[in-house]
Amino acid sequence: MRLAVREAMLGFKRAPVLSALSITTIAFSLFAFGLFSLVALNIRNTLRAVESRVEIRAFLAENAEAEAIAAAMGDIGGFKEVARVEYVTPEQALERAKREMGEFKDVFEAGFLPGSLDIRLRDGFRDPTTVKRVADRVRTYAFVDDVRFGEEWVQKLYSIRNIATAAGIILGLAFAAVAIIVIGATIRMAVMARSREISIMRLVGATDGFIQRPFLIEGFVKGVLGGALALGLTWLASSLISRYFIRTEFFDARLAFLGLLGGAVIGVVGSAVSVGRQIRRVL
Amino acid sequence: MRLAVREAMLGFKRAPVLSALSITTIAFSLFAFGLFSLVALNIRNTLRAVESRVEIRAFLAENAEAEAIAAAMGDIGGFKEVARVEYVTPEQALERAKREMGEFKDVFEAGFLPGSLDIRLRDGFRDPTTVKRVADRVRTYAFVDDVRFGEEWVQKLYSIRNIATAAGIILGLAFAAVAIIVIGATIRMAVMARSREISIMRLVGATDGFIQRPFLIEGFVKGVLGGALALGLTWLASSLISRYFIRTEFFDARLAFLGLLGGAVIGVVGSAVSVGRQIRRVL
Amino acid sequence: MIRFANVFKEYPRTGVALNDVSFSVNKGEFVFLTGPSGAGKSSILKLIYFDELPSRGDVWVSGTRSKGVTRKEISLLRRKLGVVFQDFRLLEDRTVEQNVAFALDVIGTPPEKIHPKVSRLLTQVGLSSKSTNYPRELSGGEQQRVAIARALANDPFVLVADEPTGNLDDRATRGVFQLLRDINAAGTAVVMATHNIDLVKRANLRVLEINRGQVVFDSAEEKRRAPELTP
Amino acid sequence: MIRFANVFKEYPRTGVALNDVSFSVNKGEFVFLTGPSGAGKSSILKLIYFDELPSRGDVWVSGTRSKGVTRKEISLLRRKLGVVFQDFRLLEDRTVEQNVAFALDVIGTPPEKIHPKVSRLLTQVGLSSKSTNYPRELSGGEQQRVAIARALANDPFVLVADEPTGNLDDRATRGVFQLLRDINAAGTAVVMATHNIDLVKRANLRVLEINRGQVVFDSAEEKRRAPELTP
Ligand SMILES: Nc1ncnc2c1ncn2[C@@H]1O[C@H](COP(=O)(O)OP(=O)(O)OP(=O)(O)O)[C@@H](O)[C@H]1O
Ligand SMILES: Nc1ncnc2c1ncn2[C@@H]1O[C@H](COP(=O)(O)OP(=O)(O)OP(=O)(O)O)[C@@H](O)[C@H]1O
Ligand SMILES: [Mg+2]
Ligand SMILES: [Mg+2]
Repeated sequence: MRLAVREAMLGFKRAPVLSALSITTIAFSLFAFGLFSLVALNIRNTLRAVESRVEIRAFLAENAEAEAIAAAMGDIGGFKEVARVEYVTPEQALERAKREMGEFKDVFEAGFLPGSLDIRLRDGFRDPTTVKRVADRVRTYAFVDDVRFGEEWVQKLYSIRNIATAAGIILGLAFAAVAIIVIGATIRMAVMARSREISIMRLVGATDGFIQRPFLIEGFVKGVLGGALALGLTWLASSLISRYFIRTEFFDARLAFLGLLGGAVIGVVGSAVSVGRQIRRVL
Repeated sequence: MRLAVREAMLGFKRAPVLSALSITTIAFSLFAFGLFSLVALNIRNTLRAVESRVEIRAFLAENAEAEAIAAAMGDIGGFKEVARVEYVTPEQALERAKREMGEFKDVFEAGFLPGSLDIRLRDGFRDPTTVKRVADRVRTYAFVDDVRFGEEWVQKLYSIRNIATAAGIILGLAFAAVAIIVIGATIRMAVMARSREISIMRLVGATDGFIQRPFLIEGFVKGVLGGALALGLTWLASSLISRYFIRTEFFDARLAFLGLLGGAVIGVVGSAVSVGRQIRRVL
Repeated sequence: MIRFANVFKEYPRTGVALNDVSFSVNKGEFVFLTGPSGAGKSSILKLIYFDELPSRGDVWVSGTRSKGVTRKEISLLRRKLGVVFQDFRLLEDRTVEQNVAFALDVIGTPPEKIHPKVSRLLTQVGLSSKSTNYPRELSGGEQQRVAIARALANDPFVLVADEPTGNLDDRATRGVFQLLRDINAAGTAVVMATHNIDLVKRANLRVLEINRGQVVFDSAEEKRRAPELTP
Repeated sequence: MIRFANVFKEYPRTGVALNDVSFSVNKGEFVFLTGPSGAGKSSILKLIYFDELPSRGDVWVSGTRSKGVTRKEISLLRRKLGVVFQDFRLLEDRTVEQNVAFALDVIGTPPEKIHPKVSRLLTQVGLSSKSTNYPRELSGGEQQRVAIARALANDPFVLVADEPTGNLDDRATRGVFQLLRDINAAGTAVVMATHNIDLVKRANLRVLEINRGQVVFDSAEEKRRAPELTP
């Protein structure tokens, strides 16, 4: 083992450029992967945040009676899909309109806006079909003039999320495949560069396992280093984006460790496959 | 020359993995570079589009006289910074407000909005200081109630553009440096793998130029292939983004050719530097 | 110990190299392999250390049979053999010392035993002064002696040597030959391919003469067989 | 033609290899270099083809002087030399034919002239049947003959051969030696390092004996100098 480690380190020393390149390519592959995962993670978080704001707004007729409204609020609040119902008076509505329409606030003197019931849904009940079902039930109250819930908007939200998820899985797998190919090729090159040495080792009686060990250790070390580098790059990219564009979230420690472990596994597996195949060619 | 080309092709055949890896790394470097250029290009285009909408809106007092307005429009239209002045009547203003405030359009029955003069500036006069100067001049007319031009917004726009440009240049140079290093390393590896051959060539009387030629050709071919691959990848990425996110613009033929040429130059120069250094080590 | 039974060896692109070869070598024997260039001497040696396997026929070395042998068995057999290659096969990026130590490392010799053993071996072949040099810094004959030291490192029970004196002057040749005789006297069988007819004549040991892939003379059988022509 | 004037060669890690060597070789001469392993024979040959440059003193070969020589001049000189290396130095990934053709390609021989010339050379060294094989498919002696064919390819005016018969049997040795004599007869000077004392004795040609980096005997001077001890 001691010898194998020494051999592995010799491998680095003898081919510093090759080793650096391996580590860099592993890092770049995992970086691409990590960056995408991060994008996916943040899109999902953003979507969840946006989604949590999905609400149904029922505009009330001008002559709606306070008691009827209160009774309806009780009813609706009892639906299993509904998290919260809030009554917005016409005055509050105007206030809000002024606030939301910014630029025009001081030229917005007169005007009338109807009151409304703003209904917020529970987690897990925000998909387009459920939203529509609740909206339809709310519409049945006599004093409700109109119900709005941005059908198209909710639909669009969901389709973006689906596309993002699909793209994430496809691109993720593609990048993983590229990473494995690059690692395999890199290690095959290292094995080829040392094929003379391997054949001599075989000739003086070394077993396959003995010959493979340094390569596996080298692969492991490269994988871990590549993983760490990738993590660093991803973190850098993520914090740059956070700083200049939008706030993003980074992987937690568990995910980061998983990335490192992934690098190591890819390094070792890639080496094992390559070195095994190559060694068998030296009889 | 014929021999050199044959040698170069032999180089590919003898080390297909190494060659593929070189091409891939060149491609990836240039891809990263290309993608960033594309992002920069598109940010700049978007900014230009957004910027071209920078306008000053002067709200008119309710009792403003039509003649005074017409005279002022003549005046303002004569400013060298101004491209176009447009009169928006109170009715048009209401129409526009309804259109822009979407959701509330049918509950927006009454209300009053003042008329305005919408002033559009010429290209090259949209920087924050000029906008402010024009706004101040417009404010001097007696019938102008208020002037709005989104000072903060214009400022923000410019600072985003500056950050994007700076990031573009820095990241661009960084990527170019990485590309050159990777290419140099790849070719150095190829030279190392053939060092025995090189020393034998020297010993049977080959000159340095003769020995270098196949490597330069190989570098050139790899550079061009890498460039083409990078272009393809960039195009793919760009059209995917166009399809699922926002419409983006791609490089024109001239820029694409420049990318290919860039790859070739990098390949040849990287090879030349590497091979020259390496050959001198074989006496 | 070593037994070839009707061994044929055909290479994919050059055709028949060995044509029905049979002989055996007993424990502690010393055998010269002679014959012209391209006769098949190196091929026979490669079959002994299982670098090649016979196309037909069987090779037994120390109880290991060529038919159905596994990679693992080949490795274990080689640990008991010492091989001096015609082209030395030294590791270019290791010193003389490391090249010899390497053979000991591979078979799992305890680290503290390696250094003294390597020193002794290098002294034996007269190279202790070059122990920290790299192969490219040695003359041809010096490289050959490193190869011999490495072959002796694991106290082999058979030493297989392909032209071990090809790059040596007369005095060095006699030195190396004496070394091989000493090892042989200590019980190690030696199979040595050589072109040095003088050496063979003077030594009066068993000679196996190969020509066109056949054993045309075996001094142990004391009779010369007529060389059959290959088809 | 070739002149060594008080040449010293010191290697960075092994010390003095040549110690004040002076001699010259005339046009069309045949010279044997003899001496024990590590004496400095290969070093002298390397200085002739400018693979090494002297630490002190001067080497002239065909008008090219070692002092201040450029890389370009070395290349041009080597085109006029033929070299057989002690370790062959064949290109592993080219056939026998391609290995020889390579030497002609390098010096810009017109393609149509290459093939016939290569065929003739391979016939000369008795290897025409192996022209499409790779070096690893050849026996040691066969590889050596490929190296000789390559050295002769460019009709050199000096042939430098380091142990060109080290892996050959007696008959092949005589064949190769006859080849060298024929070439020599046609006007090419030959400098050949060898351990084959029999060959040297029988040939009755000029002998330069090297020991510990010094010329201890030059048959052209018909006198034996006392070997000085290296400090
Ligand atoms: N790996 C190989 N592939 C194909 N042919 C081979 C291989 N090894 C040897 N040969 C062929 O087999 C024949 C015998 O070769 P071998 O090396 O056994 O000869 P040898 O007796 O050792 O000759 P020498 O004295 O020149 O070393 C030769 O003609 C050679 O071309
Ligand atoms: N490249 C080198 N670097 C360092 N030392 C060297 C180098 N080449 C040769 N030597 C040393 O110089 C001395 C002379 O070596 P050289 O190769 O000239 O001997 P030789 O006479 O050819 O011996 P042989 O007959 O064994 O080939 C040797 O002791 C060797 O160790
Ligand atoms: Mg042989
Ligand atoms: Mg020598």
